[in-house]
Formats: sequence, C-alpha cells, structure tokens
Amino acid sequence: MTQALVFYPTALIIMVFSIIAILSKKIVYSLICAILVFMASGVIFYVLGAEYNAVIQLTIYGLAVPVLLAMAIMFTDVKNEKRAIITGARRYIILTSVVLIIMALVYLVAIGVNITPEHTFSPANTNLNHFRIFDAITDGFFSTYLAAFELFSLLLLAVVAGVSDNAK
Amino acid sequence: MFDFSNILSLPVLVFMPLVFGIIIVLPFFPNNDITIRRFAKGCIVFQLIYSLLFWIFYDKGFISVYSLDWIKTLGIKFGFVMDELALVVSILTTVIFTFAAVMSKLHIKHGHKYYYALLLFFETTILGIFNAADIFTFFLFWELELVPAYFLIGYWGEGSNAKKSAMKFILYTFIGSLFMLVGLIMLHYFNFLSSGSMNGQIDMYNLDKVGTNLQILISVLLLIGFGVKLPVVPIHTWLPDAHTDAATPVSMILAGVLLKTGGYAIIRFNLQVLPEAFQIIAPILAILALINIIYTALVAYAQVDIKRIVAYSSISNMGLILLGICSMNIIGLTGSIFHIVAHGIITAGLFVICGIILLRCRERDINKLGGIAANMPRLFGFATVIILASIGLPSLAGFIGEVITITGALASDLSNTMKLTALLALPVLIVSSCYMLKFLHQGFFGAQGECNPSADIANHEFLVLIAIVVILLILGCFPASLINIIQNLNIIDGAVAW
Amino acid sequence: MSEFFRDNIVWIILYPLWVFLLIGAARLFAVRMSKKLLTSITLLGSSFGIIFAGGTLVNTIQGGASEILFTFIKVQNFLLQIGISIDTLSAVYLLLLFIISFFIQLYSSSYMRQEPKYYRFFAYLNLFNFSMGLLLVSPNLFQMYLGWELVGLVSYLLVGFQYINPLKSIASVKVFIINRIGDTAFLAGILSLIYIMWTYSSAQFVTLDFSDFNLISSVAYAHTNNVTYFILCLLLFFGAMVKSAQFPFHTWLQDAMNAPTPISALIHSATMVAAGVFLTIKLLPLFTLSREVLIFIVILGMFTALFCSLCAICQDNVKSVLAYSTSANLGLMLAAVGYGNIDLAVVFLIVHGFIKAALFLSYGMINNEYCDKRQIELSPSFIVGAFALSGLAFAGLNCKELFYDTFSQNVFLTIEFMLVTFMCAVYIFRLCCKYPFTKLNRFHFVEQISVWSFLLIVIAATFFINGSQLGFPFWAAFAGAITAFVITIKSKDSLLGSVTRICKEGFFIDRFYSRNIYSIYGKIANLVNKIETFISNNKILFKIAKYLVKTAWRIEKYIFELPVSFCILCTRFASKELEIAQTRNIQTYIAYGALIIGIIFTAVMLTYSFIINTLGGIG
Amino acid sequence: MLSNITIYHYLLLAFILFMTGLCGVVVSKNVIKILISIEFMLTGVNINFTAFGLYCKNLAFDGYIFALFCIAIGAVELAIALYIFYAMYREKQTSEIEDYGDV
Repeated sequence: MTQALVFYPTALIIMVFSIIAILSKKIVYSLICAILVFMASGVIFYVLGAEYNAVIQLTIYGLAVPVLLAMAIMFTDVKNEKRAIITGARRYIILTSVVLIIMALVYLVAIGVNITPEHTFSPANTNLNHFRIFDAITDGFFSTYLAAFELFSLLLLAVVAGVSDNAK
Repeated sequence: MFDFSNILSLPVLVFMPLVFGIIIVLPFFPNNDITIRRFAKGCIVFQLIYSLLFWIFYDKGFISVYSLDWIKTLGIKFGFVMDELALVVSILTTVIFTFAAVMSKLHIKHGHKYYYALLLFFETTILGIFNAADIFTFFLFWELELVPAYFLIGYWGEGSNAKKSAMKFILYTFIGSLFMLVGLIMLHYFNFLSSGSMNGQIDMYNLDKVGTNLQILISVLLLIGFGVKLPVVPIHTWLPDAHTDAATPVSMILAGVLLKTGGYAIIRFNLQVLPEAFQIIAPILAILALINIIYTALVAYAQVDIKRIVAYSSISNMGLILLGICSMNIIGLTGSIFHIVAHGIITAGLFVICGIILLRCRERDINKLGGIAANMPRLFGFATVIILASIGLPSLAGFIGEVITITGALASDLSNTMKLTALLALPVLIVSSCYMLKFLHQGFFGAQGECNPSADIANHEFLVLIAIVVILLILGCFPASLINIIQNLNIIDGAVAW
Repeated sequence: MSEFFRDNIVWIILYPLWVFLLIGAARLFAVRMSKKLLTSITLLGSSFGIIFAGGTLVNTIQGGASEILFTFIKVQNFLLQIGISIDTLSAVYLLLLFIISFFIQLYSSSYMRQEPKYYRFFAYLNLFNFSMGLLLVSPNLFQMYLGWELVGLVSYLLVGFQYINPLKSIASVKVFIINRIGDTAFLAGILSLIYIMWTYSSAQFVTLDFSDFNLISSVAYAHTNNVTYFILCLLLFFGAMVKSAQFPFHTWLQDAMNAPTPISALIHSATMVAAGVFLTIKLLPLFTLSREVLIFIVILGMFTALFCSLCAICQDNVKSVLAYSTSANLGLMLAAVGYGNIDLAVVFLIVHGFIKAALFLSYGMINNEYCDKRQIELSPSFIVGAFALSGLAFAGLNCKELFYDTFSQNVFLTIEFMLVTFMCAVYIFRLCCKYPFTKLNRFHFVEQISVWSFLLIVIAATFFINGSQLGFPFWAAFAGAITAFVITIKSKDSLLGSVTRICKEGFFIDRFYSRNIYSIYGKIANLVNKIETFISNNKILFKIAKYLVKTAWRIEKYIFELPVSFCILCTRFASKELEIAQTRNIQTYIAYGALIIGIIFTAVMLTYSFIINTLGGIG
Repeated sequence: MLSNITIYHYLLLAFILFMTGLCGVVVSKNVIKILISIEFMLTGVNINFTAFGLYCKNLAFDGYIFALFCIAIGAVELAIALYIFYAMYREKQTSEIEDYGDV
C-alpha cells in the first residue's frame, strides 16, 4: 500500500513534467522540468528497491547533467523559441505511431489478453534485504560483468581525456 | 577388453566430412585432380565405414546422445541424437554419397577442389539434419544444406540452364523454410507456455495443453516447409528441373538423400511431436499423396528426357512414402521407412544408368536412343534389374516397401478415405510399369539407334551398379533384416497411441 | 524313401535359381563357360526334379503332408510367410512342370544352337523353373503372388528375347503390362482379404494359408454383403483370368507368340498359362460360397472357348492358331473347375499341356527361326498331335468324353461344348491340309526325342483315363475334320469374306487396345504433361517474387521517398549551397522509423491476440 | 487492483516516458531540448531494466547493474553531445538543429 502511495504521485509528476518539458517555449523551463522528472524517476528506483541506482540517478541526472546543460545554455546564449515545436508532417507521423501503439495496447487490454502469462513475473523477494541487493550488485560488477566494467572505465577515461584535450 | 562402442561419437560422424572438406580447400593441399579425387573418395569411404560401425554395434534401445548448450536462456541446445530411424537414414546417406563420389570420376571435369569440398560439406549438413536432437540444430542444418546444394547444382550442372534450376530450387526451398521457421518458433513457444520450461529437444516436446486448432496451424506450417523438399504435388516443380540439370552424382544425392529429408522431417515433427493434429490432417494429406502418385506417374509417361522420367518417378514414389506416413500405424510407418531406403538406392541406380547413357551417347532424348542393349549388354542387365526393382517386382526391394505401405494405409484406423486411397494407389504398379518399360523399351531395345557407344561400362561404374543390385536383392529377399531394426523405433508406439 | 524326396524338394526348387545366378555372375564377370556344361547342369536340375516330384507325388498320395515355413515380413500383425507345402495337386503339377521343362531344355539345346544369347536363354529357363516351382509349392496366397509376378517377368523377358526386332520388343511390353493389370487386381484381392480377416477374425496373424481357406472364406462370406464378396472373388479371379488368357485379355497370348518356339511350348501353352487354373482350384473354397462367381467362371470359360476357337479357324499363322487354341482349352478347364469337376480339369490340364507342347515343338522343329525358310512345312508328328488335340484319338478323346459327361446335365453347355469340339477339329486339321508335310533329317534327332516323348506320354495316358469310347464328341470332331478338308480343297478360305477377316483379326480386340486404350492413355499422359509444363513454366514463384520486388521498389520510390524529395525541393529552394546535405533529415527518419516499428509492433500484437483468441490458445 | 503495484505499472510508466522522449526527439528544434528528450528515453529504459531486475526471478538483479551502466553511458553520451554541440555552435552561431545540415 505504501508502494502505491508513493508510486502514483511520482508517476504523475514524471508524466506531466516530461510533457511540459517538451512543450515549453523557454529552454530554461524545460531544463527545470527535466530535473524534476529525473528526480522523480530516482524515487521510482527507490520504490523498486534499487537504492543504489536511486542514489546514482539523483547525483548524476539530478545534479551533474542539469549543471552541464545549464552551462551549455549559458555559454551558447540560446534565445527562446518562437514556437515550442516544429510544424509539418513529422509531427503527424509521430503522433500517428504513438496513437497506433496505444490503440493496440488498449485493444489488447480491452479484449483481455495476457501478453505474458501471469506466473512469469512476480517480485523476487517480498522482504528485500538491502544489503543483499548491494552485495549482488557489487558481485555482479566484480565477477560476471568485470570485463564490461573495465571496458566502461576505459571508455570514461578516453572521453575525459578527449574532451579535455579538445577543450583547450 | 576394449569397448568399441566408445569410439562412436555423433559429432565426429557429422563433422568429419566437413573437416576433410576444409583440408581439401586449404592452400597447402596439392592441386592435383587425381590426388584430390582419391583423397575425397577415401574420406567418404571412411565415413561409410564409420557409419556402418554404428549399425554393427547397434543394440536394441540403443540411443546415442550428444548435447551442448547453445542459447541457454531459450533452452536451445546444439545436440545430436541417433535412434533407429536416424541410424537407417544415416547409413543410407553415407552409402549414396559413396556411390556418388565413385561416380564423379567421369562426370566432373572442372573445379575438382571445390566440388569435392562441397560434396563433403553436403554430407555433413545432411547427416546433421538426420541426427539433430534439437529443433534449432535441425533448422541450422536444414538451411545450411542449401549452400552446397546450390553450388553443386549450379556450377557443375550438365544442362544449359543449370544455374536457373539451382535458383529455382533455392527459391522454393527457402520460401518453404520460411513457413517452417514460423512453425518451429511457434512450436517452441507454445511448448514453453504449455510445459513452463524452455526446451528445444525434439523428443521432449509436450503440447498437451495447446489447443487442437493451434496444433493444426503449426503442423500445416511445418508441412509446407517439408512438402517442398518431399515434394508434394503443387510445389514440386523445382524437382524435375534441378534433377535434370544437375550432374549425375549430384542428381543421385538429390533424389536419393535430399528428398528423404522431407519424409524424415514429417515423421520426426508432424508424427512424433504433433500426432493429435496430424491425425486430423492425415486423410487430406493422403489424398494429396494419391495425386502425387498417379499424377506424376502419368506425367513421367509423357516425358522424352530420360532424367526427367526418373525425376518424376521419384516424385511418384515419394507420394507412396507420404501415404505410408499418413496411415499413422506401425505397418504404414515401417513401410514408408523401408521404402525411403529402398527408393533411395533404386533411384540412385536409375541415375547411374542415365548418367552412363548420357556420357556414352551424349543424348538424353528417349526417341533418339535405342539399341543400347546390343552394344552394352552388361549395362542392359543392370538396367533391367534396377528398373524392375523400381516397378515393384517381388524379390527386389521396391516391392516390399510398396506392399507394406499400401497394407498400412489399408489397415489405417483414421478414416475410410485412407482405405479408398490405398486401393486407388495400387494401380501405380501398372502405371509405373508403363513409363519404366517405355524407358527400357525405347532406350535399350530395338535396332541400333543414332547412339552407338563403343565401350561397355567402366570398372568403377560396374562396382557401383553391382553394389546397388546386391543391396536391392538383399533387401528384397531378406527384408526382415531392415524391418527388425525399424520395429524397435519408439516413435511408432507414440504415433499408434493416437 | 519318398519322405526323403518330399523333405528335400526345396533344394530342387532352389537349384535352378542358383544356376541362374551362376550364369548371370559368369556373364557379368566375363567368365567363359562351355555350352555343354551349361546345358548339362540345367538338364541335371530338371531330371532330378522329375525324380523328386515323382517321389513327392507318391508320398502325398499316401497321405504325408509336409510344410516348411519361414517368416518373410513381420510387422506388428502383418505377417507374410514363405515356405513349402505340397499337396497332391501341386505334386502332380510339379511333375508336369519338370517333365516338360526337361524335354524342352533338351530340345532348346539343339534349337537354339545358333543363338549368340544362348547363355541368357538358359538362364531364363532356369529362372522360370524356379519361379514356377515357387508358385506351385506355395503354402499361402502371398507366395503365390511372388511366383505369379516372377513367371510374368520371365515371360516378358523371353517374349522380348530378340529385342533387336522392334515389333517383338513392343509385344513384350504389351504382354507385361496386360499381365501386370491382372497381377495388380490379384494383389488388391489379397490385401482386401487380409484386411477383412484383420477386421473380423480373432486370429492374430493373417497368413492366408491355403489350409485355412475354409475358415477364411466362411468369415469373409459372413461379414460382407453379396456384392462385396462377389467383387472380392472377382479381384482374385482376375489374376487367374489374365494369366490364363481369358476373354478380354486373351490378346497378350498372341503377342507372346513372338517368343522363341520352345518358350511358346513351355511357358505359353503348357505350364505358366495353366497357373490360372491352378489358382482357381486352390481358391475354390472361396468361390464355392458364392453361386454368382461360379456361374461367372463357367460362362467366361465357355465364352472364351467359343470365341477363341472361332478366331482360330481363320488364322493362317500356325503359332497364332495354337495360341487361340490354348486360350480356348484353358477356358474349357476353367469351366470344368467352375462346374465343380476338379479332377477332369487337372487331367485335361496335363494332357493338354503335353499335346500342346508336342504341337509347338513339332512345328518349330521344321520352321526354326534360325534357318532361313520361306515355306511353312509340318512334320509327321504334328498330325499325331492334331488327332489328340481334336479329340479324334488318344488321351484327347478320353478327355472330351469326360467333358461331355460332365456337361451333359446342361443342354446349353453341351451344345456349346460340341461346337467347340467341332471348331477345334476344323482349325487344327485345316492347318494339316493347308501346309505340306516334310521329311526330317538327322539334324532334328534331338528335337524328335522331345516331341515323341510327349506324344508317347499322351498315347500312354489313353489307357489310364476312363471313358475311351466313340461318343458324340468324337463324331463332332470327325465332322470338323471333314469340314476342314472340304474347306481347304474347295474354296481356299474365301468362304465368308468379311466374316473371315473379322475372325482373323480376333474381332479387332487387339486393335481396339492398341488404337484406343493405349493411345487414350498416351493422350491422358500428354494432357497431364501439358498441365505440368504449364505449372512449371509459369514460374509463379518467380513472378510473385519479381512483382514483390517491383512493388517494393515503387513504394520506396514514390511513397517513402516522397517526404525526402519534398525536403530536397524545399531546401533547394531555401539555400542552394546546402542542397545536397539537407537531404538527410535525421529527425524525419526517426519519425518514420517510429511509425514503422509501431506498425510492426501493432501487427504482431494483433496477430498474436488473433491466434490466441480464435484458434483456441492455451489450456 | 490499484493498490497492488505489478510489473505492468512500471512498464507502462516506462513506456509513456519513452514515447514522450521519442516525440521530443522528433519534434524539437532546439538541440539542447533534443538532448533532454534523449535522456528521458534513457530514463524510461532504466526504469524498464530495474523493474525486470526486481520482478524476474532468474535474472537475479542483473537489471540493476544494466541500469547503472545505462546511467553512466547516458552521462558520457551527454558530455560528448554537448561538446559536439558547442563546437558546432562556435561555427554556426545557432542552436537550431535545422541549420546543422552539413556535419
């Protein structure tokens, strides 16, 4: 029940502010809305039991990314748009595809088809032991996904080096 | 004491020809035609001996299994299994490949290196189809088989439009296998839904909880794929072209082994995995089989090209095999497996004869041939025996298969359609003798025609023909030797339970 | 002692097979083999056959039955056995087979001495002995079918023996196919019988043993209605009918006369064609239950006798006359079997076999196809055979009297039989009057031995068969002989003009087959071939593929690229410098990608739900 | 029904966020807004991963790890994108995507 109490408002925040972020004419507003969306999704992660993810999400998407974007906005001195979004066929096309998929989903729900069988997905453990999850994640990083982790570190290093080199 | 059965390994059986084929292609291998031919022949004979070992150490209930994880989360394995059916058809494969390799001596004139490498690769793919334990392993080999088949038909073909025929073959088979792939995936998925675990092993499928209509849909989709290979009448037109335009050894393999993969797959999937659906389809399929038998026999009578006559006759015989499978009882199934073997040998023999005539006379029009019997008495003797076997004369192998098959269809419990079909299929004995005797009469009898060959059969051809005749006689006079092996097949019990 | 013969007769039947395989292997591997050795090993087989068959006959008459059985095919409850089971009838028939074979092999060694394919000829003779033996000793219907097909095969091979001659090879194909029709009907009968027994009897295996036939026929009769039973019997009788060259199928015997003369004597008059009578006798328990079948057999037999005798009168070719006569006499035998007088049929079968063989041999002795002779001449032994065949003297007379006694209750049959006897005398004596007789020289010594042995057997048989008296048949035959003299001397065959021609052509039945049935078959085949060519040349798949490719190209060109080209136009208009670069609008591409994915996604989901809902789905 | 939060709720949320991001990518003019939209899409995917990580027994928290990788990759990608944007901006003096035709 507490899960539901947290989930529904957060989901509402995410949906509303993401749409506002896309539709707003001022770029700074959309940035602020985006910060809200990212923070809310951090809450969603927390609800899902992934505390570590939530913390990372809040620090990176909630702080680092907006700072970067804000700096970019400041540097480039972007003017506000006259219209929020473009006109033309593109808009209708994307609208059509979204409507199509949503209609299909609604149809499926309406005729009562389970896309996946009921028993396939259920919560892993009702009493989530947070330390165990953390253990599992660290285990994952340092055993199964060690190679990926190392590669990723290298990639980060390369990016940092490249960007700082070119920024001179 | 050393246990010989330890040396029998299915991956070795399947992949050994491929390894030899790769050795032939490697750059350090001498580029001498004769060396390549002898090496390839040796490999194929070695493979024959190795497969015969499986038969020698065959024991009742003997099943050899090999399995390796492939895609773990989907339950797909890379596995081989050999039961009695696979044993019989594998030996048929190695025997016919041996014949084909020996016959290649005079028929293949260029590109020896790649020809023999592809031949060996072809053997691997077909053995893979026959011994696959998992549906995706089966599908892998089913598709891989097209590669060597295409090049063998297209690049070493005898006809002027061999490449076109090869393209037609690929097109038909590929479109068939698209349907088949959808069927296989549906089969896999609904098995997962029904049993709750991902498992691709053919003999572990369990579709009890799946509705009958859905099973019929899967069965029909699979049948379209297998029907192209078999072939069933409306989708058979690739076969005469491909068989006519391919070189003789390749025609032998196509008719002797490749068509049998269709029959094998129908037994494996439609009968073993989906018996409930097949029970409903079978009477309709039996009518198609009847059309196959009679229609193509009539077409064969009107042909003038000797290779086309043989090609149509093999469609007719494949219809008989289909009829036996459709009867869904022990007798019919035994008959059709027996006929798979018998017809494989017979049709290979017929193509050997066609090839010899083509090589000596450079003429394939039956109206221009004639009088071969006077010039080539030994070939005439062999041709008589093989043709008589093909029209189902007692004491030769063809008769046993036909009689058991038709009896099985007659004894079928499915519906009265089957009984009627069986009785209507009997005239095939008359019709087949019409076109086959036309072949014998116009090709061999009569005064000397335009073709006047100087030499009788060569030694290696003699060897192949005598082996074929001896196999036909042994199967025809002592059919129990083969039937006893087929009897132990446990698909049959499952199929009859329905 | 006779048990020894009986138990070891299997070797005598297998011996010719081994000789056949030996000759075949020798020819294949090009091993030289002297003709004398070949002839002597063949003759050895036949002479031992005579001794063993005689011993077996004595044993079976004394009442010892012997049966050896092997499993040939066993699949679940489908059991086919082969083996040996000899009763008196088969023993008698075996004796007949081996005696005739022996003398004809002797005859052939002289007759065929100029033939280059001498080896092949003797190999076929041995194969014939084996397959006929297999047929005769069969314990069940299935083995009979095996032998049935094999003798048909030997007949085909020997008719087409001179395959260089196209006419003869066509004749051989016709012989084989007509025989094949009968065989197929026979096989259909066997399978139907097996099926009926599976369904209605409690026995686990159905082997169709002749010893069980009383049971089988009662079960089959009890569980089928009249029409089905009649059809079943007819299917089985069909085999006998074709093999014995009865009415609609008698034409193959005419074609079979293309074989060398010793073969006409051995296969096409004495032994193989009589196998139909043998089968009918064996299946009599089945046929007796249905009155209609018996009536059918009698009527068919009598009709064939009449019809073929009529045809025989007008023939000029001696072998044709003899072939028609064979059909006619086999018709008489079948009628006797149908009438229930089995003994008479068997006796007449033996007597007729010897007489016919003697007639053929004495004709062939002079008119050897390897000697270049213009004029047909006959030997003195021919007239002795003619007397016997027509029923004027010797064993033929006895048999005709017995026939008369049998048919005497039925007026219609009696009249018909008298007519047949009359015509028989007419055609055989017409030959005697028409062709001159010749003297024999010393080259014919070996052939003479065979001919006179047969004739002596016929003459000797006169004293062992009851009923030697000068009754009505004798006078009918006598009248026939007189008529033949009158016809030949007076009018030289122009007696009835067109009627003669019709008779001569065998009422155009053969021509009907070759002009209509064969050509209709050919036309059907051509028609079907046209359909086939249409299907395969139409290249439907190619067309569909080509059409799909074309359509896809068009869609690509005119629909999907429309916005792109529109953009091109717009940007060209806007800025000429960037005209090439502006074609790539990634956002538009993303939009279209999303649309396509959306369509596919929707389609997959809808198909899935359709499958689940309409086809039953899970559970 | 509403009180019980199943995996479908999370999936639906992630789907809506993803579609919003997609729309944003397609219809926006401003480069920075496009980048924000891309981040929305990535966040949707992350929610998806995490939800599966929790609800699928046999995956054993692999989803969490994937999500972490994704977040990090998103940050890196953003940094590079911004760098490129800055470079382009210095050249063109505009932030409208329509003017960046000749990359």
